[in-house]
Amino acid sequence: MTSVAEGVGVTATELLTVVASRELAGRHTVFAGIGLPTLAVSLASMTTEPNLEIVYESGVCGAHPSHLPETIADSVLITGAEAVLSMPVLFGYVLQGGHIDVGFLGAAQIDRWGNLNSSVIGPWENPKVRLPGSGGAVEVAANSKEVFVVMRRHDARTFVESLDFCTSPGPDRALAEGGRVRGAGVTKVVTELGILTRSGVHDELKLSAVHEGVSVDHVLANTGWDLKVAEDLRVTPAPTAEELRLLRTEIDPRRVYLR
Amino acid sequence: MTSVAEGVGVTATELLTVVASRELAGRHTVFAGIGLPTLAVSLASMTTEPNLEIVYESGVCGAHPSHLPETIADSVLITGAEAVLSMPVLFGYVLQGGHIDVGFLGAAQIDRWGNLNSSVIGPWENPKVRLPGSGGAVEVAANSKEVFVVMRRHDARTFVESLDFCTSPGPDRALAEGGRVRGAGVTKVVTELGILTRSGVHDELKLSAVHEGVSVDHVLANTGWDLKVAEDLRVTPAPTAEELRLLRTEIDPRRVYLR
Amino acid sequence: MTIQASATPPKAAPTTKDKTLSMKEAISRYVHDGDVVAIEGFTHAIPTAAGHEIIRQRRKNLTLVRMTADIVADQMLAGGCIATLVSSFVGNSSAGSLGEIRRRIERADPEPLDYQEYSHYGMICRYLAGAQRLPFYPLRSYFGSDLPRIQQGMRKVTSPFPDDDGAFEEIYVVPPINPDVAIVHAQRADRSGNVQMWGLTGIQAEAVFSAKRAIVVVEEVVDDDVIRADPNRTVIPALAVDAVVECPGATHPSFSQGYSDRDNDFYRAWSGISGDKTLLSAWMEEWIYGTADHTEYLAKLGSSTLSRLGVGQALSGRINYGTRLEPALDADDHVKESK
Amino acid sequence: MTIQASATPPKAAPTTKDKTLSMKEAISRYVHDGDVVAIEGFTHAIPTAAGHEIIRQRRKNLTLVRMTADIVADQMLAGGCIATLVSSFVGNSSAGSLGEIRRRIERADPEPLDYQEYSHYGMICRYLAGAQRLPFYPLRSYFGSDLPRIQQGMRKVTSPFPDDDGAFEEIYVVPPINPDVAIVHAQRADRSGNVQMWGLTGIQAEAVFSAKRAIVVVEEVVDDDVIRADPNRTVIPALAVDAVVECPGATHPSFSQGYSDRDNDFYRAWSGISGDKTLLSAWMEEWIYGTADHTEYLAKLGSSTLSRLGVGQALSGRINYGTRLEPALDADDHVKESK
Repeated sequence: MTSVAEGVGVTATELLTVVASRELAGRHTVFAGIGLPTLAVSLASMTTEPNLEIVYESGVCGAHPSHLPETIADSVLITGAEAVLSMPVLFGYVLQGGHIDVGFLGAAQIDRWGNLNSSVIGPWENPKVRLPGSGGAVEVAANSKEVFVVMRRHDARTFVESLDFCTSPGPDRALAEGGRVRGAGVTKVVTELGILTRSGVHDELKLSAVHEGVSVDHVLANTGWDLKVAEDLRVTPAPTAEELRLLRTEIDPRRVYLR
Repeated sequence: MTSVAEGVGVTATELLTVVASRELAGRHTVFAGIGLPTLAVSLASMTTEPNLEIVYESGVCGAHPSHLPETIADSVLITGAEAVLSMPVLFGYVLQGGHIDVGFLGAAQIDRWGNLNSSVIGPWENPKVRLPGSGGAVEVAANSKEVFVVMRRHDARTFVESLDFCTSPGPDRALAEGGRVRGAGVTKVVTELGILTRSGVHDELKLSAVHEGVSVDHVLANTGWDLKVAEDLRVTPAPTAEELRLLRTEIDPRRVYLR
Repeated sequence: MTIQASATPPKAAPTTKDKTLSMKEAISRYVHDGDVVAIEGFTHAIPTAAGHEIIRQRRKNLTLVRMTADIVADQMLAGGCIATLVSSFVGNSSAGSLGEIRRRIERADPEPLDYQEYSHYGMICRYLAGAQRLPFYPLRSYFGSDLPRIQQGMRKVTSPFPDDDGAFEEIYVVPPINPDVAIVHAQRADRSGNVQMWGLTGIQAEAVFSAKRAIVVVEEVVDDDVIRADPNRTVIPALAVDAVVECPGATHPSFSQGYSDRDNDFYRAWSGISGDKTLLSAWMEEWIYGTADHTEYLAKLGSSTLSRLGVGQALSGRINYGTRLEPALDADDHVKESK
Repeated sequence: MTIQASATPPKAAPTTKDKTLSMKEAISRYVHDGDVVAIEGFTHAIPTAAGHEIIRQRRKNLTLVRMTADIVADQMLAGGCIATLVSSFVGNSSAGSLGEIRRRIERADPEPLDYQEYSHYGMICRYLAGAQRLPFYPLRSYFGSDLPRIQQGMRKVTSPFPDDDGAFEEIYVVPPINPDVAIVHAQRADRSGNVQMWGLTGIQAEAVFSAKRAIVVVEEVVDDDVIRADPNRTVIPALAVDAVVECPGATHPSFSQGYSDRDNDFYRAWSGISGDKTLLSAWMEEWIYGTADHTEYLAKLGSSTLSRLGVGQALSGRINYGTRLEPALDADDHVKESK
């Protein structure tokens, strides 16, 4: 693979997608929503991990859609799929049953331990903003072997010292309450500025890579806690020409999600 | 309906079937096995209760078999059925969910409270005879609105003062252990000698009818406990000509189960 | 010769119960003020038309139970029907926001909403407990979450069985949901209520089994033979169903696999409509109060929209359920063939 | 124009995993001495051939988990494979008795059997707990029964939620089953292990999900297209399956809906065979040790028996999964058609 001129014409979404796809090497079963995670899984299945399988929260396994799906429940995901599962089977047998290697999540707020808030901004009882809530995020966080988080916006209001509300806890909070822990919790956070990583229980998120042209100071200034920086901090390798070609011409040529 | 000459040519199975079918008037959903209970349901649906629906322990609802089924899982019960349910749905949602009016059970031993033994003769740890065990009988007993028991053999070894082992308890034993009670337990026992009935919690089985030609003393001598006799004890009305015609010519003309 | 090879079939109980009702009748008969109403369908097969009829009949003080509280929930709130919302996701799918729900929760405008927040699997387990008439259902969620702090329906139980280390694990449990009525949508049913559904089947069967009464809205009421040709396709058996309502297109703007596609334009437009109280009020007047029933609603939607949402054909294969090959019948067949 | 109307499909991950194995390979690789082995199939679709291969490979000290311990269990006991039996029904269906199981339990002949007695729903709940990786599963059985007295796997838990009277209900719970390997049978699967099953589906999906490894025996391995034409027919998705074994007729003497019927003559004969140790031993020698694999077993059974068990055709209908009608593609189609 040849490298393209760094960053030239590469959008934030393309970069995030490429970075996320590389992190999927070695994983097999991914629980993800539509949009960037789907693009990342598609790209990974063409590059680093041909055996990758995506399971949608709607219950679809082994989708072979005729059109780019617009939601996790798009009718084109069902026609031609390998299996459609009921909710009790999907959440109970597949996810809680321990079959998911990587769960993709988004959130309005994240803290240094990878705890996530998708419920409210402000106090729960009297919120400034009512967000969608957990959906399956609590379950994805509790039961996936590891969790990848994609956060487009990286600033001190999203990367916070203290969550307004903890919807989906990482393993450290679960342990503190006496719970059993099954997975590592959030291990990767991919943002517009760089990559944060965390090895698992008792570890906190560290800055492990910054994207081309982004300074460490800029990341630290936009993180609401005293973010640690990995000793082997890298600059995110730029997308290769082949990665961009696949994304732009094979996966999402009409830029539905790359917009 | 005209009455046939009492007992002439009427087999024990025919009599038991007819008696059981009459008791189904007013009930809608029956959980039953193959054999006499199926015949009774078929007969009832042609006489006293056209809306009767039978649910088989194998998961079949609304069977329309092309041939007389030999087991509760016979392939002819599935082809043409209205629904086939998985075991968790059948036992969890339908039976424990409270949708069964009458459950049919058999047993090796029964006591005065309608408690049933289908596990062992002798001590459980070192049985003289190992019987099949509960199957779904514990659940049928606990969750049906009422239970009908058909016992071909009526003697002091089957109608016992004290069970060798209580596999499927009635509500009184359940209450004594602090359990919640949902149904009446055994309300009818149809035997080769007569009919025993019980109104529900805290009531014991009473002899409510003897078949033509059977004396009360004979029943009492063949019951292992001090059986009470109903004040309005009847002689079981003989099968009508129409009931026998339906059984013999429409339901089981080859006498597969009527044998 | 085997026994079954020569026996004549017993007659099965006739399917005499006709449970078909119009939407108006079904809502009028089975949904009452103050009821707990579960309306399910996870993005797919949402019985929106039933929600509209509840609004038209001006039901009040309902508790709406719905995993994904989306457009139909926002509409029912706007119609003043809902006092309590039990849900695990409040959002207009991936297409934007729900104006009425947000105003109710964020500003108690026009009145407060009792909002009961769960997670998806928490809701699923509540339905599972409800369907099985259990006092609780265990799940591996909530340790470390703030949800149990604001939600009385998440409590801990200690397992009575030791694990490999001899310890007795604690686990969260949720209580059952037993709605007064559940409303779901499916592709087809017979008149007695054997329901066949394909595509995403979600939590619909559990919602129906958990409820005291159940209304199933279908694209088509079909002949008994259609159902009986494929009994494994029956997701909900008749014994759990109280009313069958034939209402083609009842899911708009959501979709019905193999019948109509999702109206993404409508989803995208809803944020704008519901975000503005005047627009929302006008929309409700025009599309719900201003239509007598779903037939009028669809007519108003118009043929160009409906044809845009039409779908093509991708047929399943056929499977063989098999028949018993009976010597006696074979002999008869030979006789027939030789005639 | 809607977004999806003009987008090109993303490529899905290719289905490259071929999990097909011969029965010999599958048993050799996935069933080990001392394992907990679940073999399910409730009268229908019992993978008897897998039990026979376990006997041929002389596995020892297994714990057999099987709701209805019937002929295949009796045979595996006679083969000396089983030390512990976990079951809710020990009987030869409605056709008689199981000689070997009864000798083992009643007379410890030739050796004692550790027999763990449950009820059907108790077993179902143990699989449900296993599939969901729960420490226990609640059920409304066992109050007043003697079973909890002889069975450590039935214990009580108090609900943390008050009932309508403010009381906290006690309820029995059972522990999970998590077999080392589950073996089930189905009509068909693709090479990667998407399993389609019809007729009685029993507890097979839960058995597979509860297990650490899973072998699915099928009548036919089919092309991917067959499976993908009807995704709702997939009862077990590939992610839960380790091995797919194509073995037509593997269920004899039980049946496989639409493929072969039940051999009732064999069921009736089994009481006599298994009731007599000499007859049983001769039968095992002739039919199991004396056959190299299931192909030889079926050949020995003979064509007249196999044709007696053949079934006729009762085809399901076809349903429409639908396709998206896309203007852009329509335009292309017109171009193609006009060429």
